[in-house]
Amino acid sequence: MTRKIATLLVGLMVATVSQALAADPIKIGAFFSLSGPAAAIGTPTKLVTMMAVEKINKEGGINGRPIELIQGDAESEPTKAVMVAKKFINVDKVAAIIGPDLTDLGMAVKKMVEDAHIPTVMTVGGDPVIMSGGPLGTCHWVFKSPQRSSTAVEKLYQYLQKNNLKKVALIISSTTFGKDGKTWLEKLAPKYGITITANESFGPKDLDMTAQLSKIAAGKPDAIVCWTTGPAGAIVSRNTKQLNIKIPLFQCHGLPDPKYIELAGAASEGNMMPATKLMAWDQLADTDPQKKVIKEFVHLYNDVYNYNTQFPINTHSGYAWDAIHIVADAIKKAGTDPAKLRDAIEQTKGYLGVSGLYNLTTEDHNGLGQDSMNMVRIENGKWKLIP
Amino acid sequence: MKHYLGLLVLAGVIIVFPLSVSNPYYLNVANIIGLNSIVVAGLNLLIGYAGQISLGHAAFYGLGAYFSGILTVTYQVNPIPAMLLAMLATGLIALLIGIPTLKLHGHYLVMATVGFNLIVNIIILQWDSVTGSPSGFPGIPNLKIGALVFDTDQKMYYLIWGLSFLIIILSLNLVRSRVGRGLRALHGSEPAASSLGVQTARYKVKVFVISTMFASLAGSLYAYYLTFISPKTFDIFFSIELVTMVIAGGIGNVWGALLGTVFFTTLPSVLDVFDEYKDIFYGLILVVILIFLPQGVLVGIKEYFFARKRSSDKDIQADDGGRVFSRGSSAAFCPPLGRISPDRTDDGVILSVRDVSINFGGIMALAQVSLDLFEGQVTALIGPNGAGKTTMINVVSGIHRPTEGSISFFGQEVKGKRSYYLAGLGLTRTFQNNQTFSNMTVLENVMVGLHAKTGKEFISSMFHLPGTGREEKAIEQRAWEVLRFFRLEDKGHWSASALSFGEQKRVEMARALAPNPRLILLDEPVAGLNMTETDEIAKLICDIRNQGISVLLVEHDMNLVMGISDRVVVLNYGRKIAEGRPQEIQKDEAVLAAYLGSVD
Amino acid sequence: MLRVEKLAASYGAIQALKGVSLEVNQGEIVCLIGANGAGKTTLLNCLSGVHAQRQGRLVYRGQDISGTNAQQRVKMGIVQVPENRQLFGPMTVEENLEMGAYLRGKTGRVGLAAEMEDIFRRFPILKDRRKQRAGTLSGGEQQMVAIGRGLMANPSLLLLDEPSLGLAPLVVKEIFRIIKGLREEGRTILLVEQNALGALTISDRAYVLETGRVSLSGPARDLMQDDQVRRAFLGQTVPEDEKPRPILGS
Amino acid sequence: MTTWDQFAQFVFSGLTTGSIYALIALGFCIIHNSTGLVNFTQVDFVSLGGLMMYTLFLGLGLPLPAAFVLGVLAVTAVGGLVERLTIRPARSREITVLIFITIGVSILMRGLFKIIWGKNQMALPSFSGDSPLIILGAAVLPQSLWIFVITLLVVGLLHYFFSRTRVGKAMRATSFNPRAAALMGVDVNSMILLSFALSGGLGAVAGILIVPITTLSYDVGVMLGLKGFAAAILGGYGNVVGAVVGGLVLGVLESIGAGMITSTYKDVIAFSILLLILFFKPGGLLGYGEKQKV
Repeated sequence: MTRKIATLLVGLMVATVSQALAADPIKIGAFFSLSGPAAAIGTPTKLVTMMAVEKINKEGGINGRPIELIQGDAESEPTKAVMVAKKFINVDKVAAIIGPDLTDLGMAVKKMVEDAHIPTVMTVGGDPVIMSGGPLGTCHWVFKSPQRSSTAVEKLYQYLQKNNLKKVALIISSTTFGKDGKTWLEKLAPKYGITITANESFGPKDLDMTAQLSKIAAGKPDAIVCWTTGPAGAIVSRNTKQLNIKIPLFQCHGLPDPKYIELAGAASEGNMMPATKLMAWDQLADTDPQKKVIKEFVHLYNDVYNYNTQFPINTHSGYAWDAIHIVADAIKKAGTDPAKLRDAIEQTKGYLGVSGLYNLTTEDHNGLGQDSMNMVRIENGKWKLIP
Repeated sequence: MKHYLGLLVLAGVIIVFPLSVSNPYYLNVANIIGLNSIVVAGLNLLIGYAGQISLGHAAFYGLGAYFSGILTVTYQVNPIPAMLLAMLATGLIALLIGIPTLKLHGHYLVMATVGFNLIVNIIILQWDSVTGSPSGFPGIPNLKIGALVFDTDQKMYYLIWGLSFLIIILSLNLVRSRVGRGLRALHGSEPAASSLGVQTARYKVKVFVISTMFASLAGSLYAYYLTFISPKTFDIFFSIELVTMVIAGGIGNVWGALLGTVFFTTLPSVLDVFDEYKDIFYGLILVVILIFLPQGVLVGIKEYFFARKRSSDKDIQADDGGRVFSRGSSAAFCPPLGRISPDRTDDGVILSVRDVSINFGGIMALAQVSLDLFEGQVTALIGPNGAGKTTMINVVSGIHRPTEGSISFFGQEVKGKRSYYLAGLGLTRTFQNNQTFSNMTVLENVMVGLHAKTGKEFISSMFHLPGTGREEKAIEQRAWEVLRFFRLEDKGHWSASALSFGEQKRVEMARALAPNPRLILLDEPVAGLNMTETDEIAKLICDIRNQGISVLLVEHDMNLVMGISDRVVVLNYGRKIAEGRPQEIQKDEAVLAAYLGSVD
Repeated sequence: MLRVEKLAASYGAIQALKGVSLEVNQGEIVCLIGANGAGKTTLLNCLSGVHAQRQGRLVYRGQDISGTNAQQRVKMGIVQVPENRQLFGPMTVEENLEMGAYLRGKTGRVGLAAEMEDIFRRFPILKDRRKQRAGTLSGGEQQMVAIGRGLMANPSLLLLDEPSLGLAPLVVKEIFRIIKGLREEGRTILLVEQNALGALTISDRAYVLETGRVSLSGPARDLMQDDQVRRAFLGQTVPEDEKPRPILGS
Repeated sequence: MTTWDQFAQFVFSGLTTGSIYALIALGFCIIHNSTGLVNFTQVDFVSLGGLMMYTLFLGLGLPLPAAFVLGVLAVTAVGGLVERLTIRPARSREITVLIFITIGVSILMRGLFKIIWGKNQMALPSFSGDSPLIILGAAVLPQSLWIFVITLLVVGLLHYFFSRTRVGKAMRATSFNPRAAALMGVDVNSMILLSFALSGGLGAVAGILIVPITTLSYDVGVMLGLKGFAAAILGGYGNVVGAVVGGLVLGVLESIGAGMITSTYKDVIAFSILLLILFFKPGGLLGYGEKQKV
């Protein structure tokens, strides 16, 4: 509570300072799932957004103009997401939108922002939001800051290929995130000489996956790949240990999170997964140009804003930061005219973000390559980079 | 009249709103409200009028959306036929689900619909080859009628609210029709409704199907409006929200449901100002409304502003008991019979019960009882408590099926036939415990009585097809006639629940008499009435008989029984112990022993 | 012992009691007779505190008890054996009897052994049935359980509602014998009956209730002779001289 | 792993979750028997049990048994409060309205939990380690054994309470015939209060037991509660034995469905079977169901 008031006060102070600095703020709408099932993802994302905006404003804003952040709650629900986005566009008349945080919410608002010509940077995991053609419609105005699922899949498959793990069993959560991962896992397997021997699924709220895992174990694959977010991944890990399955377990890029180790406990030992550099940033070589950016981010997050007491830094933490900065940089270059702003975002080159080095193009509205990820392994309850 | 005014106001608001508020965001909110209002209108018919709760309507909403989406995108069907096909398919699924489900009661029904909702949700989520890309079903085109493309919030606004308005009219038409009265009657008292010819089981299924088709329509519109659908929208939490709108708005009230929809659709956005505390306020508001305004916000507001006088001013006149010998009720003896000659014997038998037995959990409630009722006579069935009188009435009126024996009505075997069927043949009844439909006016109560005599069903009623008005007028006219006969005409527009107990008894008789039955069963028509009221009922029964309608009377008031019956049948322990003229019965030793007990 | 003054109560829309006054003295059996719907059960429920009275006063052992609740009345010793037995069907005979002693705070066979034995001495048949579900007993046995359950509360004033209802004549006689026995033990009984003659035989005094009013009262023996009682049940005699309508078969 | 071992694995997994469903179903039953309601706050009693355990055990560092008992007692009190503050003052006795009051309270409670305990996932350690035991070829967690033992214990205690104690018998008597119970001097209102408190306690036990396996969040009870409701219906709503049987059957059904048929549609299988049972046996497996309470 006190922390909350403190943040509020800081916010107020910043607001007054920036007001004194210059009138006419730039409005940016940001909406995430603050309630509903995805609240645990949406809330920290919102906090990071606020942090990034305060930093920019404190440093003088964009070309002397402060950013005014308009917040909204997408309630983890597509209809509500559409309503909030409509409000941003028509009532608040924002220059750009950050969010939402879930793939299906992103898909629900995609057509609207495309029609309304509002540059939008989403923080969703799934790729369809930045794909075009057929039912997916156009993708001119929508960008996303987290890695594509395919990037994570390729990073993982490269590792499997290198270590000669060819027979892979999949256990996938029946959520949109899981299904998206599954699509790419199946599509990219041949490219890396991998065969998928089992295809199991589970609900995001299920308590027990031993049934699926014993079936998988019976097929004796070389590796088990689990694709999910949230606590279900930890249950898979625990069930694997319970059944004494020695086959290595790989999780997806949605799980690198201190919470995962907390929830899975000792069972997480040895689990591997693709992650952003944020997860083991202190182990990065000092020559890595990202290290400095991450260090600053972590300092603000942990020491200045103390967000880590409730939401310790995880692999997603930087996405909203990067989204804001990409937009801010583009406004700095091109102003708030929607078409110009969009073009500027699309031309973002070499932005060094928390989540990686962004190089956007007309074809790639994400801009992160495989070099933005690392494989990490849990050793002694710590995230370790796999060289 | 009230409804026309309401519709006029609604139409005005619908038209004026987009003119005064042109911002697409508010139109968008209004559109979501409109879509919900269509689902809620159907749900309100189901909950408020048929008395059935479904926590699975989000699934039907979803079926509409997905059927339309898949038909349009995958199979290139035009939106309008796709929408109609979706409604049809949803209705068909609802029919298949509804027939077994609506046999369930209470919580079982709730669970069955929850289960259905979960199943539909999982199938939509998992069957991705059909239901679209993993993260939902994108790329649904806007609705198009000829050259008119509904691609803006404003155009959709007029379409959605036009349809919502239409559906509200359809709901009001239905509610105020023969069918609607049947439904409300069935909600008020299922056995009573059935005894007046309402096919209760069939009606429940029909309303269920209609409500799901409304939901399907709204779902289709949703799909064409958002052009993207995903499973999360159609989960059981949305089902719960929809039912909340009905209940907190006002169960069984079309306007209340609309108000509930507006309120609970906008509430979450309004509560956004409370940030993290939003859910707490939402829950609190819901709880407070339901605790203090259990009949819903609309009725609650009305009662607040037009504080009604409570019946507490009815005073009780306590007089001394003491050794005052009461006069007893002075039931007038029936005047000579009218056009039907009472001399007829065998050929005058209209109902013949032969050797009927029935047992409940091992107890013989009726054992080999035979009984004849004659045309134009009042036959009384008497006996001490637990003798089986009410059981006999229930057997004759089709509520219980006898274990053995036969029953014929005008020569037709009717054993095991349902009450509504018997009502069609001209056999109606009243009930021991008042079963007036307290949710309806006196006039409407009597109009339900004419259900079996009339025939306009759901479609005619909803669309007010030609002939419906005429039938309705005829029903009303006849109902007024009957009310005049029962001297209730000045209270025709009163709520039945506002009447005194005695008047309610008369309403029940009027209701059963309205279709001009050939036989009427009266189960304790004067129980709980005072002497004046009893006299009145006695006269009425005589009048009924004088019109040629036969009466089977179960009653404890012996003055009445002995005064107006042509014949008395006495039951004791489920057996017939005597039968004859009143004078004979009063002297019958077996009867005396049964009633007064034995001295030794 | 108990004085009811101008008691009025309603039941939904029906005014069931319209100012009833009566008295029950220590050690008496007072019987309340009347046809169905006369308000007898409502009266007993008012006495037991499970039905709200609207007017009037209840004086028990010289104390106004109108404002007390059901529990307090049971504690004072006013115990009702309700109409139709109202047993806890799925519970055993023994458990039903224990429920009678609920307010006495004792529990189990041990704590209530003496009382239980007393009931079984009165109703030996129940001893064999003690482990049986009450709902499976015959009507007479159920009535015995109901009375036994009432006695477990150690009542000083026992309110019996239609104990003979639905029982075979022989069983009815047995029940009346038991009631008489209870009076001989010094218990006071208010008996509501439809079986008027049977009830009058064992009662000291009686009240006739007609449509919520006391229409007649007096010593039971006198009332037994009174034509008024007969009338209350079977109605006014149809005059023979007034030529009745032609009736079937006559 | 042989097929037999797999099967044993499915059954043990099913029994573990099934026991939890059974405990939750029991809570639903007890309130239904005293009031005729479906109490949706049962769901939050489960969550609250886990959350209290988190605070008492990890936050305040109480010893495990003490935290367990205190946690259960706290939720028991909350259960009583829910009845006292929302059900009793309600102006309507209409079942539908009362049920939606519990839905409103449920939303409210979840909102409070979210503020107090945050939105993030939490973990509680198992009662006695995570090294599985091999039983009949199946790997069973010690926590599962705790679940079996405590569920058995709770069912045993409940049985004792309802069949041996004065108050327990009075509660049963009230559910069978409230009018007669009132005539015996039983305070029916207190019995209803007690049934809410008892259900609170049962929900809390379920929550505390399962959370080390599932992880904890402010809404962990929602899905569990829904399955518990299904289990109660499956067994025959209001039937205490049915609740236990229903819970175990539903748990095993899910697990075997997932393992031997398809994990994708395991809930569809479980709920379809539930619907079929309802259609052909509308009172549930052991149900006298509705009839009993008329």
